[in-house]
Amino acid sequence: MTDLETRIGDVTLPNPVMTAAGCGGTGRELGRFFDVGKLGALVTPSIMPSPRAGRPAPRLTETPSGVLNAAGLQGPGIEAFLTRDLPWLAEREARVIVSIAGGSVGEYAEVARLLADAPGVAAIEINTSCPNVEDRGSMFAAHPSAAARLVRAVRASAPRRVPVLAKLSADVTDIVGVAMACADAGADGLSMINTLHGMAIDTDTLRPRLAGITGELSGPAIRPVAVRCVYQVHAALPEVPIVGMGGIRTGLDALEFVLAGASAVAVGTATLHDPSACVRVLRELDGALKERGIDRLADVVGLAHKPAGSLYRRIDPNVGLAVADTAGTGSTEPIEQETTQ
Amino acid sequence: MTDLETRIGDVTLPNPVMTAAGCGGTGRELGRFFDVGKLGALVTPSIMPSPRAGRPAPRLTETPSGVLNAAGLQGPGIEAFLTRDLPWLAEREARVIVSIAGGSVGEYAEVARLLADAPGVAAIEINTSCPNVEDRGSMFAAHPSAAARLVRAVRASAPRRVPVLAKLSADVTDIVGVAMACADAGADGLSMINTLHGMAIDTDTLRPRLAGITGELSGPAIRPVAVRCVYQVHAALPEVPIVGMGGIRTGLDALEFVLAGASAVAVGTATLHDPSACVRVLRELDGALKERGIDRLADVVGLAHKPAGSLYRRIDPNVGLAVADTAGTGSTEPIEQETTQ
Amino acid sequence: MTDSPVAPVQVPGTVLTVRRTGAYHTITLVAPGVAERFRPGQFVALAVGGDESSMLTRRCFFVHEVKPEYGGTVEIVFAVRGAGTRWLAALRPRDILDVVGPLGRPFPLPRHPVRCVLVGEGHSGAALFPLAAVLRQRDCALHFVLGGTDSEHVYGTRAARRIADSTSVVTEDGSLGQRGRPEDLVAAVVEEVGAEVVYACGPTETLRAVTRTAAQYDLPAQVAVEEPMSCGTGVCMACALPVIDDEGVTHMARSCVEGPVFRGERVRWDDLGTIPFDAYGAPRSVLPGSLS
Amino acid sequence: MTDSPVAPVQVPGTVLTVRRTGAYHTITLVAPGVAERFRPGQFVALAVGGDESSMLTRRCFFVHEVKPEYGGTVEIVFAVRGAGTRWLAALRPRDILDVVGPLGRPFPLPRHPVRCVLVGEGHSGAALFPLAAVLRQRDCALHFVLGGTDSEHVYGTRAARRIADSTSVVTEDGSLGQRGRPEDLVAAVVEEVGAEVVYACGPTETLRAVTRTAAQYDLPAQVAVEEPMSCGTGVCMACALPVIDDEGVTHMARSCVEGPVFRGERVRWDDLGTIPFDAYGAPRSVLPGSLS
Ligand SMILES: Cc1cc2nc3c(=O)[nH]c(=O)nc-3n(C[C@H](O)[C@H](O)[C@H](O)COP(=O)(O)OP(=O)(O)OC[C@H]3O[C@@H](n4cnc5c(N)ncnc54)[C@H](O)[C@@H]3O)c2cc1C
Ligand SMILES: Cc1cc2nc3c(=O)[nH]c(=O)nc-3n(C[C@H](O)[C@H](O)[C@H](O)COP(=O)(O)OP(=O)(O)OC[C@H]3O[C@@H](n4cnc5c(N)ncnc54)[C@H](O)[C@@H]3O)c2cc1C
Ligand SMILES: Cc1cc2nc3c(=O)[nH]c(=O)nc-3n(C[C@H](O)[C@H](O)[C@H](O)COP(=O)(O)O)c2cc1C
Ligand SMILES: Cc1cc2nc3c(=O)[nH]c(=O)nc-3n(C[C@H](O)[C@H](O)[C@H](O)COP(=O)(O)O)c2cc1C
Ligand code: FES
Ligand code: FES
Repeated sequence: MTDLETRIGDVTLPNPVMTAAGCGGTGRELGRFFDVGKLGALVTPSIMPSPRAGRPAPRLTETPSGVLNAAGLQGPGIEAFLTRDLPWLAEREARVIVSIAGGSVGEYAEVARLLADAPGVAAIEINTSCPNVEDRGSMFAAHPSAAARLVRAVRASAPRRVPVLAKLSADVTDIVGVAMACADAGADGLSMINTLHGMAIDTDTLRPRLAGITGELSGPAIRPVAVRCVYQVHAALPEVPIVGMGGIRTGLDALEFVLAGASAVAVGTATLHDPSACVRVLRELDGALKERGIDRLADVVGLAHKPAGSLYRRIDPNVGLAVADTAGTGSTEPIEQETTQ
Repeated sequence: MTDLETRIGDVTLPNPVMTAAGCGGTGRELGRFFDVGKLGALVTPSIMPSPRAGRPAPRLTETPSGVLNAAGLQGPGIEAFLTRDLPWLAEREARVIVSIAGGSVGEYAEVARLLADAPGVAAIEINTSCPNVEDRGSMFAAHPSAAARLVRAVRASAPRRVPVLAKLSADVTDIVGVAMACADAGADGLSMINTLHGMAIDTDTLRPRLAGITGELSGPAIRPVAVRCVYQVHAALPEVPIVGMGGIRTGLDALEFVLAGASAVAVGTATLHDPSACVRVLRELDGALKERGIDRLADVVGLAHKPAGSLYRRIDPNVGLAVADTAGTGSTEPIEQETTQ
Repeated sequence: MTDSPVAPVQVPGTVLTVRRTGAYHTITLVAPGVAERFRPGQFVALAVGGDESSMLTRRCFFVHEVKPEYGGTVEIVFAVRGAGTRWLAALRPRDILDVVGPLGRPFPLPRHPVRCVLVGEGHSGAALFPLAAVLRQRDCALHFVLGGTDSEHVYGTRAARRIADSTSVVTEDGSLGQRGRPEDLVAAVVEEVGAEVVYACGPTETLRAVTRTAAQYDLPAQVAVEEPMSCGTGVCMACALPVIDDEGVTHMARSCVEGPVFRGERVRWDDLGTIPFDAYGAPRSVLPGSLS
Repeated sequence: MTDSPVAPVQVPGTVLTVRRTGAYHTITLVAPGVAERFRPGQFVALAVGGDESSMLTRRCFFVHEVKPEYGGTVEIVFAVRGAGTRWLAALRPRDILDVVGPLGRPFPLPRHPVRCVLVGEGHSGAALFPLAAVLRQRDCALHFVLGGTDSEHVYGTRAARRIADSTSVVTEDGSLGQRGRPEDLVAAVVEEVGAEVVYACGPTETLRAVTRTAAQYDLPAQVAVEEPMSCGTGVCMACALPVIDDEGVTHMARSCVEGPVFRGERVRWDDLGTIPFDAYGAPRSVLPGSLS
């Protein structure tokens, strides 16, 4: 038996596969296809203080190997969530990670406080990609200081035993900087990545495809960006657990994130395509580990950073090595210097 | 006849379709499939002061609807380019936009200076995504001030009649800020977007797929990000010509960029897949304009920003309008407020 | 979720036949488990493009017919519209594709025999036939109104004539039946047959008009909408439209789980493509004076 | 570009037949224009996955045979390896896919009749047959060495026996012919037949070993490499490998246009996957003392 257990802060999950926030519904929808108690965790759509009707239609459009959405966080608000959705999940013994959102630090803190006594909350995930109405609509995730302030407030409002994850956006110049700020501010883990900011225009109507004009890009299309972010942040903060996501469709995709440094993974857009995606990914990941003779998932978290064999193989004076190459590198950013990791 | 003419600074191009830098070879490779003189322009791979051997293999890997490359700007250097490649293109009466790169502001300026007297250079495109060795390898494009300094130096080294385009990276928190800095520094136009920084890990070898570890993502996968960037920058700087690129595969994709605000478009990764992509896109774009009763390409540049009909249709008190929605918006960034554009 | 009474299944579907019927394509799939769960008005959500497809959203289709053969077959009728339906139209027998279904809230059925008008436009007419079969079993009188742009785009006139008490056909160009739109005929048929309920399936404009006509005669209209969907299973929120609930409050209801069948008068047809200001959870107005 | 002597064409190819041959698949395509331009050692680059494919790079295959019928046919032999070749293997007659070819530098041919050893491993053996046909026309003596992991993975032993003066077969598990690797036999065959040139096609390790053997006998080795390619047309720089030019300078040569056929001793086999420090344009060392 492969040991799939994974830890996020003080919480141990039986396996690393989760739904991604906003892509697994309330649990009921997917519950028709599999037992949600079998998931590592069910991550809820981002819950806000009040009910929200979301954005007008059209809300979602397909792009190559991705989807672009502007659903606008339609949701019931924290009260209805606590009385209607959470008990249903608790009954099924699902581990629930509650994604929270708000328009100001105060709103996030309020939701976190209301979750304090709720039974069955395994962790809180802070969706830092919301615009801060107190800072001219600038996204919290865009600035290390704003993200840190948010994390600190939520951490203070949530009970100590509940781990707090900060979910980061890749739409920044330096995700490592934001990640460090969040970790310093007390985040017990990091989820990454959220969607990329995108847009599509309908060439028939000559208008934006989404009523929201711009929208949020997800799916396999963004996987390389997500893997890069997880790799970079794990290199900088090897001790901070990461929930990796962005375009995971198969067990091998999940393994890719684990090798990059993720302790757990979330499946988002793939669930729109295949309602059984989460359990399929879990099954395939388990199979892939077995096939590779890996007994414990935890052993390979971040493995792509440090395979001694390959590491030394790369240090070859003939290579005109990575290190040497960095100086004159072209359109690509400086490559990670493996030797220093 | 549809009027496809387009202007970039003082240069007029017969049509808006170009090769993207590094995806059209020296011209000879594609010249076996079509007459490169028929293109709006041929954009060269980024030319550096000295010859460059590039990165070790593997250099390129496929990702969903994209490719990830770390070829490392292999190229002959400016001298060989001037003596060997440029004359070949001049003979074919191709309009040539020379992409330039370097490790420092001085290197870029040097290449620009050497291009000053070369015949047949229609414009210079600055690849601002290179790491600046004088600033600890930070990419010029990452910071408005660094990008501006680079643009200013190249603008000063190039003859006034040669337009200078700044090619921007979308891997930044605020591309509009970088674009404004470049325009203020004298850029006659902006090319966007360059590749996104990404990575892929081989689940068989458990190692990064590319010798360069991280690489550069391009192709249809990134199109929504590219269209969003063009839309945002055109909204902020409507008078600055934009060469739009990122995942263009068909004439309708090209039209999408034009509607977003691009005066010209470049075809990159699609040429790897289809060597005739550029001329096919041109033909399809021409057909698409005709079909829509559009006589002049220039008339629809940026059209998605300002269709009076739709604009007014959106102003409906029942909508709980865009404007009202901005305040409480969720995982998505504040939406553009059309009424103010 | 006011959802399908039984849980859907997800199965690999095997193409049995692909045929052209007028402007449409008809595919019969062997999809064990769907047939016995299916109720009229429900739909299936198909994955398109194969394993390495760049198309990630499901394509949804009303079920035209189910049969118990081969463990259960499902038939859909569709128009080629974009890349997904183009791919479906090119399928050949023995090809395999992922099927999820049956999905959504079915047509509510009358307890007693009543006189029914069934209105369908274009390919959507196909969705009415499983309904008609069940209504027939319940001894309902059936009156079809089928329309489309032209004779090629009217589905099922022959089958309707076989099963129904009357069938009226209308095309926009007059190439088949009367010239006009289906809603133009509904009032006349309702009056003539003394209809007690109207069922409809088709584009929004048709459903809105049919709902209005039914309301004029104080009849319930049960309409199946075809709002753009992405997952079909209720997780993505793409398909929400403003619908009034039993307490009179407007909710943004997901048409894939709370629909596709709605009571026509509950749908805020004039507010589609908006978040009505009085909807539950609508953004607080920035101009309180003018909006509330 | 030391490129193909004639420009390639890009044409829609129509599948004529798909067959299994041992562990391999053989597809014959009608691809007008390729056949008459083709020279042995060249390859075709195929688009895979259809219109809405998520796979953007071309898949390259050596040409096994061309015929003038139907405006020109092209035959390839391939192993299923990943998603692209899986898609190819599932093609059926009349399917259409985009073909670019012929591409690359062909095998140089001897002016006079010489004694040739042709070494192939696995599917790559297929590339030797057009070469053999031309060499035969020039009255060369042909000696085949064909290898593979097992009997299923040796291509063309029967055809080789028909055309060649001798055919040696070798498998790693000994299930066909001798046990071992093709390079193990080359020295013996070279000696036995008094070979004057060696042609080879197969994985890198084989080509390196064959090159070494040929060098021991002072024979030229013409080898066709199968480096991972992405465009096949020379624009992407993915397929570069260190090759020594006429002046003795190492260049990163694109194997799709400057190859796939190289003189074996010009390829820096030990430095594949690196940029040799003395290559033209190699990065200036950060540790000048230790590296230069
Ligand atoms: C409940 C329901 C039942 C339907 N039944 C039928 C039917 O029986 N026969 C038939 O021909 N069509 C039916 N449709 C419409 C059908 O789903 C679309 O025509 C089809 O999805 C278009 O896919 P495409 O790839 O060809 O087009 P594209 O325009 O390329 O589709 C792109 C995306 O938009 C979505 N989309 C676009 N238009 C629609 C639409 N009208 N409805 C739903 N999704 C859309 C697609 O799912 C896909 O995600 C039904 C739709 C719904 C919601
Ligand atoms: C000049 C040349 C001739 C070839 N001739 C044959 C032949 O006759 N028969 C045969 O079976 N195979 C041949 N190959 C190998 C064949 O191209 C690969 O097996 C095929 O591209 C794999 O595609 P895939 O999608 O199945 O695998 P994947 O591994 O999914 O391919 C992913 C990507 O990697 C590239 N790639 C991976 N491995 C190779 C490789 N070895 N060579 C080239 N590209 C690769 C593919 O083009 C694609 O871009 C040849 C390769 C080259 C370069
Ligand atoms: C329809 C949809 C709704 C989403 N809603 C939320 C949300 O409520 N909160 C959040 O933090 N992320 C949300 N996301 C982002 C996902 O959780 C995830 O970070 C992103 O989609 C990348 O993963 P994927 O490519 O697997 O989808 C949403 C994504 C989609 C596609
Ligand atoms: C193989 C390859 C090489 C590239 N080389 C360069 C380059 O030399 N200079 C540059 O500015 N951009 C380079 N790019 C980026 C492209 O010019 C383009 O900005 C990007 O790929 C997005 O467009 P696309 O999706 O159409 O490819 C390269 C891209 C690829 C795929
Ligand atoms: S289509 Fe996804 S929720 Fe209805
Ligand atoms: S495969 Fe693209 S240059 Fe050779």
